Amino acid sequence: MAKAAESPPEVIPDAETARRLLRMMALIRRFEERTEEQYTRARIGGYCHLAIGEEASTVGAIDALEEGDCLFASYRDHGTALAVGSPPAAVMAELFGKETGVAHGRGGSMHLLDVPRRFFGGWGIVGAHLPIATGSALALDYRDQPNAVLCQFGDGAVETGSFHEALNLAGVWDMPIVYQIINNQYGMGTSVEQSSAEPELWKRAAAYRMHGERVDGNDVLAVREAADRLLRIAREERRPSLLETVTYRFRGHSVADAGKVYRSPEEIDSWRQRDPITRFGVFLVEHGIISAAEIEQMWAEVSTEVKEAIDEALGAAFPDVDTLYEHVYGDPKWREQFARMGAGAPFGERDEERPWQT
Amino acid sequence: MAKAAESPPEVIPDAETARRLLRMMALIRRFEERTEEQYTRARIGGYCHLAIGEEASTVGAIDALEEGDCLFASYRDHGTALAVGSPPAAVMAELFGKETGVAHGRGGSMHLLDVPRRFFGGWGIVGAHLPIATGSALALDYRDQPNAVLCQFGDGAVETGSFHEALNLAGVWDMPIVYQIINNQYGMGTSVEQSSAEPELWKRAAAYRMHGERVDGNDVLAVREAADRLLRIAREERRPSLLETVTYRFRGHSVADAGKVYRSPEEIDSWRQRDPITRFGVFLVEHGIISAAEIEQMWAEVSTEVKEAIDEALGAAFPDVDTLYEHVYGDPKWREQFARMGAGAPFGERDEERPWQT
Amino acid sequence: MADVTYREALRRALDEELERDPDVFLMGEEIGRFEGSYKVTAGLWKKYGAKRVRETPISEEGFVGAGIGAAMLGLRPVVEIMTINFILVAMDQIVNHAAKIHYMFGGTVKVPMVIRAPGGAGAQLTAQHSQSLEAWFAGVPGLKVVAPATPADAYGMLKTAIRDEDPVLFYENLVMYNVTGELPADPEALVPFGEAKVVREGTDLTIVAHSYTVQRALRVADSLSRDGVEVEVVDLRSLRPLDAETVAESVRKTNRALVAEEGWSTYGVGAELAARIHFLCFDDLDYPVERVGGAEVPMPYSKPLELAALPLESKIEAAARSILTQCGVL
Amino acid sequence: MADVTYREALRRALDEELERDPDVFLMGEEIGRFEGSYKVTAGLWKKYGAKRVRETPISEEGFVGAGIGAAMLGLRPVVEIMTINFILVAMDQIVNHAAKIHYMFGGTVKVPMVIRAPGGAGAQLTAQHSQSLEAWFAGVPGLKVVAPATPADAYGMLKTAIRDEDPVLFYENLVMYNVTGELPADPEALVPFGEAKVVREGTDLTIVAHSYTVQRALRVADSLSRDGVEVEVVDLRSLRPLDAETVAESVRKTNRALVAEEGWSTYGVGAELAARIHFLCFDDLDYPVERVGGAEVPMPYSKPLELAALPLESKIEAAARSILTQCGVL
Ligand SMILES: Cc1ncc(C[n+]2csc(CCOP(=O)(O)OP(=O)(O)O)c2C)c(N)n1
Ligand SMILES: Cc1ncc(C[n+]2csc(CCOP(=O)(O)OP(=O)(O)O)c2C)c(N)n1
Ligand SMILES: [Mg+2]
Ligand SMILES: [Mg+2]
Repeated sequence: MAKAAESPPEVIPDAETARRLLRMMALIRRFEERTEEQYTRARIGGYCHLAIGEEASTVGAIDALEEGDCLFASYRDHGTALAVGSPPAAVMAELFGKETGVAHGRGGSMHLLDVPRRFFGGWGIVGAHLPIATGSALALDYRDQPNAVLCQFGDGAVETGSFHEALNLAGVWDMPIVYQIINNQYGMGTSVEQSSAEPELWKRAAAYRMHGERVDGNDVLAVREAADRLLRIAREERRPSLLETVTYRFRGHSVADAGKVYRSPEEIDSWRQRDPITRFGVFLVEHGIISAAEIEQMWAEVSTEVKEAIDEALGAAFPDVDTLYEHVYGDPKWREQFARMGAGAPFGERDEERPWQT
Repeated sequence: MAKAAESPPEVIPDAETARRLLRMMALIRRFEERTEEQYTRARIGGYCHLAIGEEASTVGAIDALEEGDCLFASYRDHGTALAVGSPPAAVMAELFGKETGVAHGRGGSMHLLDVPRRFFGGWGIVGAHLPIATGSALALDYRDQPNAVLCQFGDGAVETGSFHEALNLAGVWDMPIVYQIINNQYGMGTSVEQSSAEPELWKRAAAYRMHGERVDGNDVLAVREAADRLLRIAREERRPSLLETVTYRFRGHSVADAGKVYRSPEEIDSWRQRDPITRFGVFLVEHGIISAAEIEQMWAEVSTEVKEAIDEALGAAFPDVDTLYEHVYGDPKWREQFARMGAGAPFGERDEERPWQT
Repeated sequence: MADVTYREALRRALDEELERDPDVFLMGEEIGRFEGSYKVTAGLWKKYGAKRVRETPISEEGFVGAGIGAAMLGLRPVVEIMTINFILVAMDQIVNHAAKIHYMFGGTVKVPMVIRAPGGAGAQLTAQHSQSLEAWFAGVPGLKVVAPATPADAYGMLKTAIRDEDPVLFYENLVMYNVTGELPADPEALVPFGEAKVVREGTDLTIVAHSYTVQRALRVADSLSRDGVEVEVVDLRSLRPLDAETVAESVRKTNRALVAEEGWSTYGVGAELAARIHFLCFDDLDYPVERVGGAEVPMPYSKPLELAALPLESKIEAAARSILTQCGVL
Repeated sequence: MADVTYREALRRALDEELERDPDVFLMGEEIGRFEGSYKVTAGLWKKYGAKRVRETPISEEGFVGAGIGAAMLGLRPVVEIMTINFILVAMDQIVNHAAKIHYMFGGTVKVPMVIRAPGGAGAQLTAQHSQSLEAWFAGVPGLKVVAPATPADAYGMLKTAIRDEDPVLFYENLVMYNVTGELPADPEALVPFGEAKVVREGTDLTIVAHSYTVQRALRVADSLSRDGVEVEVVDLRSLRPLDAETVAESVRKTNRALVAEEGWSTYGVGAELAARIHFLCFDDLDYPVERVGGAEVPMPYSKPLELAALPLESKIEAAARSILTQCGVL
């Protein structure tokens, strides 16, 4: 049922696919590196989780999405947004809290999204977006849309009650969804062995009579092949499945964590040897699909792209403070509904002259 | 791993054990029948869930408990209380809301308990007592007590997030606990097939690398043998396990439900053929362990016992209304702590002369 | 039009909205074959089938979350939580998600979802099944919370809730399901949010209440009028948005106020109302606002204890009399 | 004695209680090897080992429940919820179980458990990580809720909480962890529950606050005193039990009150306090009680928006000035 985590990709990709995948991984890598730097320059606030090292798991799966499919992810979502095609400038602008950001500066690093591209968010409560993603699959099913949902989350989310309830609902209701565990082997400083009674996470699928499998999450082709196959099953046979992609984060949990207390230098090093981007590059050169020069060229391009994104984001404006109360409610009638709330408490008094109210 | 649900008991019990088991099942059956009648006479209020038909699952497992072991159960707990040895009069008194009840009238039908006998409650939120029971196992472990916990719940609880989080914690922490699914095949009107993506519930154990097994829940000896074996593993090897006992409730979900809309007469009838008490009686007579006369005698005894329990409970006093605010807090200092809460809201004003405050 | 029960009013609103809009669907435990634990969805599963009336396992966190996801894609789920006591396992989905999504998404996604949940006490359901938690939700930006007290309002407000673009917690009350009343002749006569209603006019004291307590207040008013005291009863109907103006107008007239609720009033609905009445009617009040709520204990099972804990008419009336006596009206 | 941070005060209290009582143990995510997401448990795992400092998976519902079960058998778990935002997945265990067990069991079992959870906003953590939900717990019979505002109180009240026989929600604040102050010389000088404290004396206005907002209030008081106005600041310290008397005594002296809090004040802590102050000081107030709280929106990420949403000193001061101006003091 599961593949050995080390199996080499059998499929040799066409040059175009190869370029697309490699370039996106490179773009994410460079974007994350510069993001880290921007954070240290205090242009980014709050929590900031980098996905350096996990590019293959993100890109391989998202590349298998088709028009109309839906995507949900965790707060480690910068690469996710880039992978769906959100403009790097709009992603960086969100990290900077600018009005031109993908969430107009309301969401920040953990809550990126791109509704036109069907990316329904980076979410901050571990495990909680699984039921929501399951509900979006229910909506596709309700409307007989031939699409599927890809829901990505970390290994730590597997131990939450939400994981259990979501997968059981998807199983008993035959929902078109693929749950992808991006297993980077730690939830903050806690290893999978410490937190999971069954550390082979893909095996959890059996509890829901669901197909489960594990692939090498640092092998972009293996991830893509598996995601594509499982998404097809979801679209065509309306069956859910669980895909575990085993990978590693080179950085700490967030920029505030060095990531060294709970991981040995040897362990970190052994994974650096399996850097998904280097690996894929070497593979492509070996098979003569892309030249080393082309790859260098690619890195130069993405570096410029990220630099331009930063410049554009820096130039963008912050949201207008007067819009603070916009979008709390979406119903056009809400102001009317709240009109009689009157004085006596902050809410509903914004039109009055009370200086301590924004 | 699982036993066929129909396997006959190999073990032939000694006469004393046989009598004890049969008598307790008979006592529960009679107690529940009279409880139903008392409810229709409006002596019992609230929700009232009868376990008629499930006696073997309850009694078989609880009979395997040893001194110092802990027991947790759901709201379908009248038989549970009787099985741990709580006086029928104290159990009936609780159903009547009397001060002499096992919870001094504070708990009622769903919240029976007997702390001296280590029965830590019938609980009302489906699935929620699993984490709590797991915590009591943690306490046994913390204090190196050679005991174990038996946690009983219904099939419906398996789909709650609490089930997942509790079993994973027990698995990853090696807790001395046996989780018993009393699978009566319905959660209210919902069948296991409708609610569970993996209707063979015992298989859920594998998701936690835990031993799981299914036994015929209407075969008191099979239940007892399995519970005894798994409780030993918990006590001696400090490993948790999941035991599914397959049974059926002859009545509706609660006294307010006829139980017929979602179950066919044929289905109900086929299970009545496998009445756990009749079956065990026939088995004992066939093997010459107990005579038919003795069994009749037993029924007469338990009927009297229940009748006396009802009479005693009827005669008992209701709690004194002045004790309404007793036991909200257990710290001796609480009155002092709340003293300055003063007037302005109901709480803390009980000493004042404000007639609408009890 | 003949009187119908509160339960039937809800059922009709659901039926008519299911009929009207194919995007509306129901989700919850036992709402299909079983016709609802309290029979509010009786007949709907037979009429609309399993797709429109979806039965769920016991997974509140899961199916409330699923409702949110479905709403984000444009459906209009009406999720039933069997009783509000069980909503505690789904709090994160409602408070951290349903309430915040529209804002977090910078306005690019809406969550048009209704969560129906009955609360209340009085049937000896004990501590874990007798709560009134609506005040918590009423304090959450992004949520709307309504608590109709009559069949007509239940009917009109449930339709408003289903057609609203935001997540709405629709608070019901177990004891109220059998209460009867008239329904409007016009099925499109929806009841707006944010408008409290003076359900009984009076001059001497204003009793502010919501949900089932409104009916208790009306009985108290009747009893007091026999002593020549006229109590005005204001039914809040919606807790967020809250109509403070109607309440204030009433108190400016009566100069006295009592807030009654079934839940615990410390940090409860009564606290917010008392604070606002004092703020808005500072110069009008003859006497401080009194509050009557359920006794602040986990609800006990035993009938005499439960009766002592409930905010019955007798307690509300005693509080009203004490105010009126202090003010020399009685 | 040298000043220590709020974080260090908590760490010491935990250390000393672990040392004192073998039944005390800690449970939570990342509290061991990782030394706590906010480093409150630094060094304790190394010192006491995995049994006394138990690291958990991401299963709040599971391990809060496990804490309850352990407490029922006599242990004294101190459970850390990384931030109060995550407590929403464990609400049922706290509200339907921890709070009710002693009562439901007719007094035969106790739940001596502490739940530590930091709340607050200001570090751009956005909507799902910036909440103050303490008011909800303060309304639940069976729970005790405390919210110390200084290192000394954090130290003294955490010890009181651990030795208390009832479940206690110990509310902290992320922004406060680095605030410094003195600790009492006597490690046994515990701080009792239910006693608010006048942390600054004044004659013109009383500002009532809890947790981090107390420190904002003190800065506002300093600023106003430059204009010759003396503000009295009352630190509630504990929300349930609530010390209404100390608050009332202060307002009877100043005749004016402002309640400030970091959370949303509609249906919040401010509502209960405003209601009580009006009730207890009906004839003493020159002006209705004002409330300042966080803007009632899901907290936005962008810095300018977040600043606009926070109840900063500037807003509290503006509210204070407006009261004082209305009353002719300024
Ligand atoms: C319910 C909940 N509990 C705790 C947290 C705090 N927290 C944020 S990320 C994290 C670790 C999650 O690990 P994993 O799921 O493996 O994702 P990764 O960070 O490795 O990508 C924790 C515990 C949270 N956000 N939500
Ligand atoms: C969290 C929660 N949701 C819903 C309910 C309402 N409810 C009470 S019993 C029940 C069915 C439980 O079925 P099962 O676990 O199989 O136990 P059984 O009644 O069959 O013994 C439900 C849904 C509840 N008590 N708790
Ligand atoms: Mg991880
Ligand atoms: Mg069942």
